[in-house]
Amino acid sequence: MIAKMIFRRLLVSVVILFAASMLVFVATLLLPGDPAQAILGQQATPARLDALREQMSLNDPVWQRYLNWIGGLFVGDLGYSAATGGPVSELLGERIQASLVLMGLASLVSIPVGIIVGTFSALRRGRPLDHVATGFSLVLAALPEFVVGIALITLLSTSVLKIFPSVTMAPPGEAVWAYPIQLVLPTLTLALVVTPYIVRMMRATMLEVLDSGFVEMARLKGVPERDVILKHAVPHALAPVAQVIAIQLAWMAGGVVVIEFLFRYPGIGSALVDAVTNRDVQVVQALSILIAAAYIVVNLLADLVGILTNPKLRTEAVR
Amino acid sequence: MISPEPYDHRLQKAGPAHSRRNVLGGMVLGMGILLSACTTGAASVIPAPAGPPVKGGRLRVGLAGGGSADSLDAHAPVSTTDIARVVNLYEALLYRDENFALKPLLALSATPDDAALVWTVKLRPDVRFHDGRPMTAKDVVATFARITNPKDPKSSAASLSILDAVVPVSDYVVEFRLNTPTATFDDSLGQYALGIVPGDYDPARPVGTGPFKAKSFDPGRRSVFARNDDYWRENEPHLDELDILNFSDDDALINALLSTQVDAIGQIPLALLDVIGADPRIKILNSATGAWMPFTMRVDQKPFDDVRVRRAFRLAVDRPQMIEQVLSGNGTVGNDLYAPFDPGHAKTLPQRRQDIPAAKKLLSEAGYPNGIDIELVTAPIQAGAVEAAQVFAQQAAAAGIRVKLRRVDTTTYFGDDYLSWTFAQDFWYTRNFLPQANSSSLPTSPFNETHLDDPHFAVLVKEAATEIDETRRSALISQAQEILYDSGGYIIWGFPNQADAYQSYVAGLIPNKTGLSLSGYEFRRAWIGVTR
Amino acid sequence: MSIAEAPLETVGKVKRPPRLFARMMRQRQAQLGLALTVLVLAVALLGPLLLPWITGFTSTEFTGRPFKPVGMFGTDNLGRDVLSRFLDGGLRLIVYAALATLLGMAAGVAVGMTAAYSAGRLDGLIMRGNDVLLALPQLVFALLAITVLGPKGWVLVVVIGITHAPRIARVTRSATASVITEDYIRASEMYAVPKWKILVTEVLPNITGPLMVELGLRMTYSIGFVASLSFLGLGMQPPTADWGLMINENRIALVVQPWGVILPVLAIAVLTVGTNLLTDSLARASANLNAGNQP
Amino acid sequence: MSTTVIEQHKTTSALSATGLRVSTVTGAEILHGISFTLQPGRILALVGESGSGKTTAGLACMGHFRQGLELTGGSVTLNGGEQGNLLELPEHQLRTLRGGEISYVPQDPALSLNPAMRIGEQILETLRVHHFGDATAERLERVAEVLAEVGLDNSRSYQRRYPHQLSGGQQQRVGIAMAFACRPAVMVLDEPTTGLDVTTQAVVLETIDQLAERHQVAGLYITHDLAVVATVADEVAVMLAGDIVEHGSTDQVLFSPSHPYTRRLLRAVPDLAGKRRVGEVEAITGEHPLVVPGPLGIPDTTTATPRADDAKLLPATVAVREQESAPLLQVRGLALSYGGHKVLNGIDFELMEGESIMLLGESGSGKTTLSRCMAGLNDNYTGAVELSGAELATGTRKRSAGDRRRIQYVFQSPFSSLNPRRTIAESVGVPLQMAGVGNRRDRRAKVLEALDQVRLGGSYMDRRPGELSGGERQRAAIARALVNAPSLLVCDEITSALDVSVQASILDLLRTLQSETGMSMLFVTHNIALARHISQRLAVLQKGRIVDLGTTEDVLTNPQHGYTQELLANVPTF
Repeated sequence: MIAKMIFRRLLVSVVILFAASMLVFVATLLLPGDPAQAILGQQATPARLDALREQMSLNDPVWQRYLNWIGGLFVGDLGYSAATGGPVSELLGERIQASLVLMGLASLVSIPVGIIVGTFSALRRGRPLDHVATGFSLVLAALPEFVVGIALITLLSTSVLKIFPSVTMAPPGEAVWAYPIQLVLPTLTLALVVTPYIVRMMRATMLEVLDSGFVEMARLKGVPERDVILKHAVPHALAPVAQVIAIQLAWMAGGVVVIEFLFRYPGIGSALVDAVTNRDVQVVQALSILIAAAYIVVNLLADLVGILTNPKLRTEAVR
Repeated sequence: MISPEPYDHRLQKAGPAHSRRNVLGGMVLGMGILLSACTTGAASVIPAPAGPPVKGGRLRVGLAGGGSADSLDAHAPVSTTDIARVVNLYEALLYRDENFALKPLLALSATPDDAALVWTVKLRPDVRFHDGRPMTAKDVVATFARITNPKDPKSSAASLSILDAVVPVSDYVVEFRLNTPTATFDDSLGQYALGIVPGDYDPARPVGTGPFKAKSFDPGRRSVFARNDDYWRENEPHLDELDILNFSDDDALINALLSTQVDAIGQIPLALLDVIGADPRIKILNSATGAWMPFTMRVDQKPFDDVRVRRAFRLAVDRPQMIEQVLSGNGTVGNDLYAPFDPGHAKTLPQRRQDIPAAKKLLSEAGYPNGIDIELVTAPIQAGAVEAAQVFAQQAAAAGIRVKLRRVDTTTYFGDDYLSWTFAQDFWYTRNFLPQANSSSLPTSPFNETHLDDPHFAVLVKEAATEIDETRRSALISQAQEILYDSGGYIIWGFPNQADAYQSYVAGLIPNKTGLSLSGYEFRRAWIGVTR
Repeated sequence: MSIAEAPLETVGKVKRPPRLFARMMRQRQAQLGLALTVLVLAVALLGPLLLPWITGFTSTEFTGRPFKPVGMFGTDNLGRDVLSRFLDGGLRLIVYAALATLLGMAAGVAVGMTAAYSAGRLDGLIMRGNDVLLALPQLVFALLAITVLGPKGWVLVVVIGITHAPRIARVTRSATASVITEDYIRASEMYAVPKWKILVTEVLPNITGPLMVELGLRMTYSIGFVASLSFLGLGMQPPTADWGLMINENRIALVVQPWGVILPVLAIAVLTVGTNLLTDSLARASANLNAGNQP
Repeated sequence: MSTTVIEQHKTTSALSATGLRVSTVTGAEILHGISFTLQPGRILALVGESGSGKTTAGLACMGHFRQGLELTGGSVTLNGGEQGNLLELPEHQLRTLRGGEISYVPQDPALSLNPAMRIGEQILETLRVHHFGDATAERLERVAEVLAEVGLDNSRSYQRRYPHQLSGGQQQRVGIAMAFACRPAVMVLDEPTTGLDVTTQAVVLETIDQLAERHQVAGLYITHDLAVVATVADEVAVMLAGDIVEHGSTDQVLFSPSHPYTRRLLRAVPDLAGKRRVGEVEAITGEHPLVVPGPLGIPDTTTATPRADDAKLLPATVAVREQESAPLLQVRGLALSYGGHKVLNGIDFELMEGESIMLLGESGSGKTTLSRCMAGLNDNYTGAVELSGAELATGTRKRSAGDRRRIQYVFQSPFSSLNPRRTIAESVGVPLQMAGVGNRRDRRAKVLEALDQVRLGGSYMDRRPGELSGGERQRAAIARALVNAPSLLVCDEITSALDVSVQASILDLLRTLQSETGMSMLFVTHNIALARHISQRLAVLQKGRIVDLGTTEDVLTNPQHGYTQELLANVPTF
């Protein structure tokens, strides 16, 4: 029963991923400009252009190119970048790592902070702490990410305090995270953008759980408040919050674009902006499908966690 | 005739490629340091080094651009970082000095015969390659054979189409035999992409005669060069080591300089010149150049097929204001003529000024009494290009020219429609008149963006090209320029300065008119004044 | 079975409940949100009209060299008056955001209601299609679309509208799904009321609460989105005065001449916060919270 | 006399509440100072309709107030008051009392048991927080013991179950076990049997009774069901809008009530024997003949849709119709299953014109599904539903407008069946509009007529459901069914969401309407006590089959099927 459910869910994810890959492929196909021309430059002779087109299989029918591309994805072959001439996988390897580091750090900050603040806010419902927390999260949730970023730069980097660098740089051959101080502002921005959603969701579900019959029952049983919160309330609030966290993680995969652009952070976001302006079709395709896949996988994981942690579904067979 | 920067943007692979941030270690302070430094006053001012150059030290140069396609190939430099590396590893027969004067480099002299069909070049006898072998005529022949190899022509091959054969006369004399009489062939030889390399040259083993030897190279990131102890010039280079670092953009570049992660950076935004220069630790190298950023009107298409419309557009421009707004005052006003450093430059032609009534009148005569609507295609092809388009749009409005800006990205700009936009922009580095005219103003030109086809102009250019006598040649050039002044398709409103910045302990960098950054990348002259 | 034991229920039941907006505007938070929103809207709407009286410059005139402290807030990257550009730069942003939101709402509500009401296979198909669209992040989608079609006004509106639609459809679907199990929908079915009429007259009026909240939320996001695209250089094009574009153009001089960035950033911040406060109040009002819990 | 009872037992009281006052934080008072006393081994029933404040009073005994409520006065003392006022104790002291000295059994065990915790663990937790015993082993022993006490399997594997793996009755017994685990002195039981079917309810009530007696626990039993009160309570306190209006021994209150509200309440309670007269109108029972529409009660439908079958209603007499006419509705072999699960398994019955039949079934019996099949809301059944001899199409949309008009259906919950955004007139007018009746003004006139029929009147025309009480809404819903003058009215549990007094008035209305219009009625319910008040015949539905069918009298006095017998044995009566 539960295996069947998970299988169904997996199947749906695969179908969606395929549909998304088609969408990405078609969209990138429509990008103006000729990739062969882009690689060879303006002075390329027609003969060389033709040879390269042949080599890049640009003369093949569209469906065949799609199949080739999809086939390549499975073996980790993402094609060749028009801008550098090198393999896309090589080009993106470091970028992906850098973005993952940024997103990982932001998650490490925002998830615990979001859960703790949201929980306390719910427990202190209507009190000053709650008002401050909800007020802040309401304001932050409204702000576009670049507004948050620029505000942080002005406050902490350029105009008021001059503590953190506003631009990310790493010496050749060294990774961005070798200079942790550079990561502070991008991480903080990303965390500030993501946290309010977690706070709000945590607060809302906690309020709901705190009003639920079994929490009231726990209190009426004489369970100490700490245990009521930690053993009875929080575990129930976590499942819906996990969904929101998943959505936020997935959002990060695409939403880091603006933040990376702002801080010149060498991740997939800035790579995507570059690739789109450079008509680097293979890179755009690779990144789009990568981000889409991340979104689908994260959502799948959240759903699986939901299925597996639900005792109702887990013990279905027993009944 | 030497063109230091041949069509470089056109060769670039679609735009500025993915480049990594390449800075040496240390904390990035951000631009905030800039303001704090301003307020700390003179206490932290380091006096500029004086006296004779000091030997030793390492210079770290930051440049924006480049990417993983960077190479050390002597004959295929594409990005700014490629050029900076090539200039320091290799040397051509002649070169353009800081005043845009053509000077011998590996040659002692270059002289044409009377018909300007055979050029004889005498080579410097005391030059050795990095691997210790002497540089001889054989190597020159091999070099040009490599460049013009029909199977794999290098970037300068186009300008060498007039070259029939390179013949060694003796160990240190070479003859260049041409198929067309060319009085300015020496200009062609003075390109940095014509560095002389040994016959067995392989870019993977970048051996040249330059002041520095390649030590390590990481494309798109960084290169480390060491001093060439056998360099033929006395007492040069001063530095032990030269690091060239790629940066992806101006912000990172400026931050790296301010946090002393690099010692010098090439090309800073002109609008920030004052602010950066106000930092007592930083010096600015502000060089006037002959580079130009024209608006291009297609003379064979409506509405610009009517010369009155072209004149009206030229009269609508407030050139000094252009320099003020676009270049923050760092530039020279243009007179719709390129090649300002050419000996034949028509200096006597009156400077064109904004004249709105005249422009309106011309438009009215041309059949546009109620003004004219025009689309201007712009793209961030060079710093200031989109800005110039915006300023033009604002200025031209007064003359009843309603400009609709169409901003496209660089890839689209240089895409299929490049050279066929009706009204657009472009950017060219400093060149003398004849190579420039050959590139962009003749029906046979590869980049005739204005679609100019003036028989009289073509005849004058051809005559000048074969005229060995410099005075007569200059006269012919002036005549040709007058045609451009009267009826050409370019609006050349000015020549932007090239601004670089460096730490005040760096010495030996001087302004350079070629348009290349940081003394034309001639780091052989640079030295470090204070030990860090 | 007794219906909810809560004593308050019966007290409020017989009285006519106050309308949604009245309940919303009773909250102090909503009043603050309205004030902020109106403030920015006033700047955006009246700014262009009052420009000649306030600064004496148009938004494209030059008043000095770039990034110089000329005038109240200095000059921008081309030496234009920052205040003039600021006053002239809000309207388009707001109009585009509003149009995109409305488009997204129309499409999303139609799709979501259809999916929920049709149920079964069609529902599954629509929602899986929705998932596919959702899998492409909004910004990636926008990047692709704008590069293909060019940064034109209608492209922005359509792209943002389309990227909102699947999200709105989800909300609409779940709101509809909770309504269509109500017996009054069954009653309409029983009387063979045409399906479209059931959707329009029975379902739609009962999901206006969540839809209004969604509208507010999407409006907030649209403003941020249009501004973000301009900030990335993909939205409004020069020489248009636009807040997002201003930030992009003047960012490089943040240290020297911060006003060119700070003014538009502030305006966008105040506007989005204002709309979000309104939306949140609306959500509270529509969730029919206990009157006692509200300040 | 109620006060004397309190005085008598003051010294031995397990819990005594005095002058309890509770308000909402905005200031509306919910409890107006109520007092009562609980004695060991005795159960006090706190009876009231929804909104009377009985749950608030029960929770106040434990020092607990729900969100938005606060105590404004009064005291609660335990065991004669040696610990002082419980309501003034600090939180940690109060906590040791809760679940230990005084425990709580909630209304809905499905909501009150933590769904993610095993039931054994939940009971163990109570023992642990109250330091029951010295070691885990001892506590585990107690868990097993208390599970046995409430009549549940006490094996380890059973203890490892999650709440959702138990039936509703088992869940409630786990709740009781949890409340009993620490051997409390006082137990507050908040409607512990609401939502359980009668057989389970009987078992749970017996468990409570036994435990209270055996362990000398004082019980506060909160309920709205007077029949249950008769079974379980020693004393009764009747609450009305935050006040105790009557207090006395169970016999006293139930059989010689002094307060008019108690009397009204008692009169509204349906009884199985049918001795009480619920409401103002005489009950429909087996002794009554089928309703014949008299000259005054002729429904005026002829102007709108003159149909042949309408005419048939007019000239008949009782005798003639009983013998000659074909049944109005005939159901043959009706079956329906959802994915292998048979909800309805071959239903056959018929309904005569003017007849009222009760369809009795507990939850899950398929009674709602069956009634929806009649109304065409479920279209995936097999078998046949015939109206006046003609087989009906399965779904409403496939039925003719006339067929749709003739069978009308009233939904269970009046809170769900009316669109909150439309006025009563709009909602009631929908059937007319869809039948294509007249113009707007005609329809409004007919709507007004229908509203008059259900005793609402014109002033309700332009109100919205939110401004109506539950009973009023149900009347409006009935008006919608009546507006087209149906031949058959299907009422699906239409009184189950209403308080007993409202239920009585609705039953009243239905009887009146039936005799006025002569329509037939299918009254679907789970409450067997209503049988003698509304139906001539009774059909008992169990697991998708009709197990007993006959005149109400026959079935009640001489049930054929074991299931019916069991039901009758367990239904609480007084």
